[in-house]
Amino acid sequence: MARINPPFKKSPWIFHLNTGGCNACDIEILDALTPYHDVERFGMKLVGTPRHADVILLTGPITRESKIKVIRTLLAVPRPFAVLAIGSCAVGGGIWFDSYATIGGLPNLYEEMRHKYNFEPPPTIYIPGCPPRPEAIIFGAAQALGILKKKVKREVYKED
Amino acid sequence: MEAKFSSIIEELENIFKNCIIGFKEIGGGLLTEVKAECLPEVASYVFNNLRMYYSTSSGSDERSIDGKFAVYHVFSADGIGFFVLKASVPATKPCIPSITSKVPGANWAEREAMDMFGITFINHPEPKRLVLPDDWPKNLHPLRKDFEYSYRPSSSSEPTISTSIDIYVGGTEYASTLPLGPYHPALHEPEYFELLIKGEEVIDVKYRGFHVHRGIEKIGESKLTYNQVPFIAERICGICGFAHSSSYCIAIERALKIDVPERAQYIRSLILEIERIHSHLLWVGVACHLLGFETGFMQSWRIREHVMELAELLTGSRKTYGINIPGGVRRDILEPYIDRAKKVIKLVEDEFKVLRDKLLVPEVKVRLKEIGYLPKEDARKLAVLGPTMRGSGIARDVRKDQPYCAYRDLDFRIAVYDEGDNLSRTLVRIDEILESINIVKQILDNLPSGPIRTEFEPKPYRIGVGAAEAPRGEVFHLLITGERNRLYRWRVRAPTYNNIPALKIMLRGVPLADAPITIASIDPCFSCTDRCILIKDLDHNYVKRTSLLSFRKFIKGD
Amino acid sequence: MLSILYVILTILGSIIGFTVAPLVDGIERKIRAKIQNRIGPPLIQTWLDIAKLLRKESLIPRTAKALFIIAPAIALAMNIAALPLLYYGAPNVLGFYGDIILILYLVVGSSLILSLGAAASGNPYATIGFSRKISLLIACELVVALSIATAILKTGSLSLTEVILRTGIAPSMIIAGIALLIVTYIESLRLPFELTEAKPEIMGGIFVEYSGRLLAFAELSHILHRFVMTLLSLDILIAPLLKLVFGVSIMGVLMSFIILMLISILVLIVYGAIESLCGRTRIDRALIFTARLMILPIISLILASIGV
Amino acid sequence: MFGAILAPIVVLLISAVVSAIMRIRDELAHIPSSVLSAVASILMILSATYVFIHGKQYTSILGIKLCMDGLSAFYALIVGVVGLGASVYSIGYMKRFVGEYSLSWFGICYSLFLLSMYMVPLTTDFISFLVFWELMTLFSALLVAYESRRPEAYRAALKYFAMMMVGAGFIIAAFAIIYNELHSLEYAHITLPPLLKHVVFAFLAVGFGFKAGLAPLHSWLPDAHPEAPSNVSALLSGVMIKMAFYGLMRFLFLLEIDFWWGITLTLWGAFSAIVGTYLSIAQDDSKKLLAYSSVAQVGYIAIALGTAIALLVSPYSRILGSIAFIAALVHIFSHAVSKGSLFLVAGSILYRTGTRDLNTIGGLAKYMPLTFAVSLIAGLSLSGVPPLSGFVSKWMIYATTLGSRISLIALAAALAMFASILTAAAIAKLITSAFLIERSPSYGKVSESPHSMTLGMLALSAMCIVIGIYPISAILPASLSTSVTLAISSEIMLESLLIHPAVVIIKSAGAFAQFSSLAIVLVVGLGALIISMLYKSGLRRSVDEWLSGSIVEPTPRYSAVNYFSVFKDIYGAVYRVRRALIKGISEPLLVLYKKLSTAYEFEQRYSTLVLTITTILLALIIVLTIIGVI
Repeated sequence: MARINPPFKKSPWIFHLNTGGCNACDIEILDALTPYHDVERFGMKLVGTPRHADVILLTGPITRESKIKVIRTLLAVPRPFAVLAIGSCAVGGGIWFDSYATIGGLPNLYEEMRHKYNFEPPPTIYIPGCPPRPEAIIFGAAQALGILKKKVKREVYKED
Repeated sequence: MEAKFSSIIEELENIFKNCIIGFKEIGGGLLTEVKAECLPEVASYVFNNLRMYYSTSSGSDERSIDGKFAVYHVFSADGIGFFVLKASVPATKPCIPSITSKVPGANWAEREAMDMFGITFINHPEPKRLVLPDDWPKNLHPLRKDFEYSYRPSSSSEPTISTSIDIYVGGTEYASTLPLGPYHPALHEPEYFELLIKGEEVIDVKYRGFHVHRGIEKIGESKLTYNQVPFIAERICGICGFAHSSSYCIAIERALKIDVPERAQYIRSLILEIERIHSHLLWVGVACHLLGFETGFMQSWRIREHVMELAELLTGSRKTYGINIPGGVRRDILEPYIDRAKKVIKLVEDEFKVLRDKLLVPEVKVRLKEIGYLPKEDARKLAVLGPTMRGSGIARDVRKDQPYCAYRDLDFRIAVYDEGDNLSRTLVRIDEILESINIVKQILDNLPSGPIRTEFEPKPYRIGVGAAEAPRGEVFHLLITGERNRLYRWRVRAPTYNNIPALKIMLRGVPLADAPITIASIDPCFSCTDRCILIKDLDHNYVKRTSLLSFRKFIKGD
Repeated sequence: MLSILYVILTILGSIIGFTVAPLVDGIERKIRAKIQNRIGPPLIQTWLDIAKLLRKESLIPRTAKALFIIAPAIALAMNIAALPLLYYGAPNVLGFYGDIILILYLVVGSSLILSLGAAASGNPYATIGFSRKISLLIACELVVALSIATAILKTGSLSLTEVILRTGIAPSMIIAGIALLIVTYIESLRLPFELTEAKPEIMGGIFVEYSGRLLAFAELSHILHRFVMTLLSLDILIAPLLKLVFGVSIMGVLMSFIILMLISILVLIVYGAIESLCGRTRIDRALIFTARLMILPIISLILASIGV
Repeated sequence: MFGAILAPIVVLLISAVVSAIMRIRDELAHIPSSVLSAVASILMILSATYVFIHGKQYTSILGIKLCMDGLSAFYALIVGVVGLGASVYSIGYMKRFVGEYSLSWFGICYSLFLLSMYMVPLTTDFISFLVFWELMTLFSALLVAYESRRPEAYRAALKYFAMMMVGAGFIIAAFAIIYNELHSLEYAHITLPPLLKHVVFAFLAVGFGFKAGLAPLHSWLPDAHPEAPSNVSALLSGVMIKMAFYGLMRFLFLLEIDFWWGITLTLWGAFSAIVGTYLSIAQDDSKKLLAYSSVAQVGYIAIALGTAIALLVSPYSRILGSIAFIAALVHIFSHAVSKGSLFLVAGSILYRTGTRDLNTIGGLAKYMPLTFAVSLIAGLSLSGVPPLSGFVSKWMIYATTLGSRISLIALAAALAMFASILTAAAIAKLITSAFLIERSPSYGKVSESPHSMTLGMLALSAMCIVIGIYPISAILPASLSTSVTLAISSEIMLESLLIHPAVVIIKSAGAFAQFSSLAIVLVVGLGALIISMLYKSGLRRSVDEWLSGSIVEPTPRYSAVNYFSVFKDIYGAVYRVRRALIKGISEPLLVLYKKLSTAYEFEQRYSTLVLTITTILLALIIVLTIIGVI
């Protein structure tokens, strides 16, 4: 999934996109910025508008109310960019994956955007956890940027 | 319980002889059933004459019990217990008089009941949709028992935003609107504020929230058992989740009259206080960030990291601890950890005191002082909670007023400031951090020994109320137990729910630059506010299967 | 011989200014990180950022006008044009009678164009940033104009080089230089005065709609603007002293070149450190501060007019 | 070659007559007058050129002796340039009034207004000067009151006229004093006793100050300029108010100039510059904003002229002084073209959207790209951004004022620099709110203004670029006229400048060549390079506006009234003082004025007639009173 050699390898600017999460992931993201984990080491910087962003950190299930706004935000990012889906909710909808008030996780959103907006999903890294620890987030980000060399081969699930 | 309420019962019986149907003791308070048409007068009397603090309201679909829709209005009789007013109307014509004109704080709660149950409130000043998306079909009410919670209706219209606070005052000529949110750096959650500005001054604000409405409340009402609910309650909010699971547990323990072992009570208090410390430190950091003071943000989060370490030490996880269940806690604190915890808390105290002195320099105070003013009377009318309330000079705290867990035995004071501006709310939080550190120390020193949980026998149709003082204010849970180990009705009210309407008072006349910090000064936690989890019916798990399949397809497709 | 050296130094200074200004920004970020108990980004991070932005696509909002696209490039060009007109420890061969005014107009013009370009995006946040930036610019410009008037009144020349070569150590010039240094700090929109971007309030203000290459130009122009303003105020404050100490021989010129460059980098670093200890102020308070600052150049003007 | 001078007069008279005849087809009446005025403007430029090449020319008409020397030629040039732009513009613009107001009446007034402006500098005696001066006032007042059914326009004209009468009174008084000593009506040098000399200066300064709209005497200007049709506003602001400086330049140098006159004028100019720009940034009406900006710009001219006087007193700073004089003239030229085109821009906006209120328009850049380009060029030129004409003139003003080493003048220069950035702010407000900010309801049907209007604007704004890039094109005529003007004041200067005009020209022009080439190469070259890089890369994509994810359009958008609000609060001493003055002084007067104006509001049909008769009566009364007193 994450075959990226992006121009922003050395200076990924991140935009934090909460699509309806419970704050736990969001706070762990902020935590990653602070002295203990300090992701600015890698040139990462939290920016205020998706126009400046290279990496979108997406947390929470996509709720019905915020769906259209999330779509607008994803369309507002200059290419190339990557998405990090953080937390179980963003990965697959979490415990609210089939609630009336959500549309599930990021894959469901991508599917809808593909159909309605002809949107080709950017490279996406999924970081599960409830919430994932800051270390996990940094690990995922590093993988997305290709800073970390992968030692495991990529395998794709096939339905026989 | 009824003994404590005896004078109130007597007074009400004298005045509202014809209105009151009956009194009933419930877990944590007293339920007074009144005739629907008398509701506003009784509520007004309770609120204005008896000076009870309004807590929340809740609708309920009781058609399967007695064929009626009911509304519960909860007031807090400080030091005694909760006072619940109940009125029910036949399902054929669900119309109940609104109490919003008498108790302004009830505005949102009534509108929510309107959305979720389809109950019409007569004479409501703003009968608009609050919780559900605007494209949601008009006649569909998710919390009714006949609503299939995984049903996703197609849009009835193009998505637009209807804003829920939109009373513009005068002087709006050539004023300009400025959207703040849903994805604004000042907010870490999707919420929409629409500021009306003139030059650099905010003259009014509109609000559209409930972007984080994931639909929570039905899980306990349908399929999750009593013991499973605390875990989802904890995911209402990632910051003050433990207060939610605790107050749920308290409510159910009160409803079913369970005696919780003392050690469990102490452990709960301990974790609640640790949660408060980390949440307030988080707030201090965010406030610094909003004031552009990055160093303050970094330093307070650096200190907070010790607290996270402490939480991990005591519960096994950094947040969403998962140790609460009705009847006690799941995980004991081992003796060797207590010494380490003492060391960490000492470190936090020392470092925080240094930070506090560096933070409260004149330049920061100037940015906070006399900004975002909330008068005491308005605070009571809108029933704001937590530091927002205490910053406006109202000395209330659930830990003192409706003691729960181990707070009856602990020695602490309530931080109150009278000015009602951003500075006083900041000072309240700073004082509370130190007070909580003090409480943590007391608990670590006097942790009683003994068992940590007790078994219980569930009984249906008992009502219980539980409240816990979360970092942002009183978290309130109302529940009605049901059959098959499940809840019949579960109502969750987070403090931010009551605090947001106060923003329209606080934001008026504030410079634009101070709008974010003023919004932040109530420490809004929208995920709590927007909660309403509706969890899937386990009998119909086909949705789950398709959903998983699509996920697999997605992975395969890549 | 000497004049060749002058030419070389001016060109060298301009090039150093262009390359070092973003590097100094990197040093500032590193220092800020140290104050916050962090490791911080690598020193060349700002260049890395700009390099990345140059390779990304630029999004043009539908509400934007052509000015939105042209403005950052023009602003950058104006700042670059100002670089070779500054004094780098040696008499500037490109200098002429009236170059101070040209420098000022280039620097102000670049800010003006950049904020007009931002307003051309049509975005309301950018408009507020624009309004704030122009307000601050006006307020600062009053102090700058009075300080420069002092310098010119003192020496009677409008050529930067001549101003520096003709003055010895005069109290009026020192006060004017200090006023310029302070106002440089404000005008370079550093933290208590970082009001035009103000992420938590107006989401990056004038930069809110810029992305990719356009953002790179805007950022670079912003960083160069800081450098030009700082060096200009140091030219007024320090350069006369350097000239007095080292003279205009080959060694002296080289020495003053090196010292001037080092001091300007040092000043920028100190600015960065101050920045990390401050929170953001409000636009009204910033303007009040600037209004109070006016006392300094007025004193200097009075001193200069009585010949001190 | 008197034909060169007379030709424009003849053409304009024909134009007036033709317009009067065209009353029979009123809807087309503006075309012959506009075309003929344009022809006359070209002839003016030609005659001015002729004079620059061949020197002073004399002629006479109806017994009035006329002379076109360097200074008059310079003014003829300005009248010609701005008149050409405005006349071409009129062809399209006047269609606005078809069927509403008489176009033939406009044609008559317009032609005669141009004629009177052309004539004022040509006169050689005080009486004919006064006659044409009053005619200029009269016709401009009639043009201001052109939309006579609108009470605002009518009142503005009345106010303008009343104030001009007071100003004329001062001028006449000064002339009377001069005549008393000189016993001749021809312009000639004169030595007056010191006290009387200062009195004459004060009378002239105040009298012409009214016309120029220098700060405390400006209050007619922001009313009259916006109310006039926009092509007339361009002439009013571009040319007419500068006629006051013609008067000062002509008559002050007849006397023995004094150092303190210069200082007074400079400080007055700085005051006017500050007040004008301050009030300008507070306006929400596009033409009012420009009108206040004119108050500021005449301040600049006063600064330059004052500096020239202060420097010319001393024989050591003659050269710098004459450069200051040139600066004043160049700024007159530069401001004429840039403000002229800005008023035409405002007219175009008015033509298409029907409003001058900046709060309600917006986003026009997409629909009116050429108008936007003109406004950008002229606006940046007015703010003095290199390489445009405003920079040239402002540079010269700073160079001479700061270089004078007189601390009061240096202070004025610093204030002028500040005013210059305030001007930039005002222009930025105009451009941003009219052209850049989106607004709903958006003017979807707005299109570019008609060709003739666009042509007129483009011609004028092209002059901004031409002067900016080839400053010599303005400096050469200015220095030629300076040499002549100063020669009138002092015999020594005449000789030296006539023999060595190159000294002045090369000294300033050479430096210009250096920096303008540098700036042009760097700015245009680098900018073009970078833009071309952008175009090639193709890394661009059109997207929706980012409103922090919100899906609703913010309506209303940031309106013009909100701009610089905090600045206006904190640096607002000017506003506060003004408010206090209005409360204390103006309001009682206003009550009187209102009573007067209601008294005049009887039959609208007779308004112009009443105006004319009142004018003549008032003028007569004032002249008689003053002469009788002296």
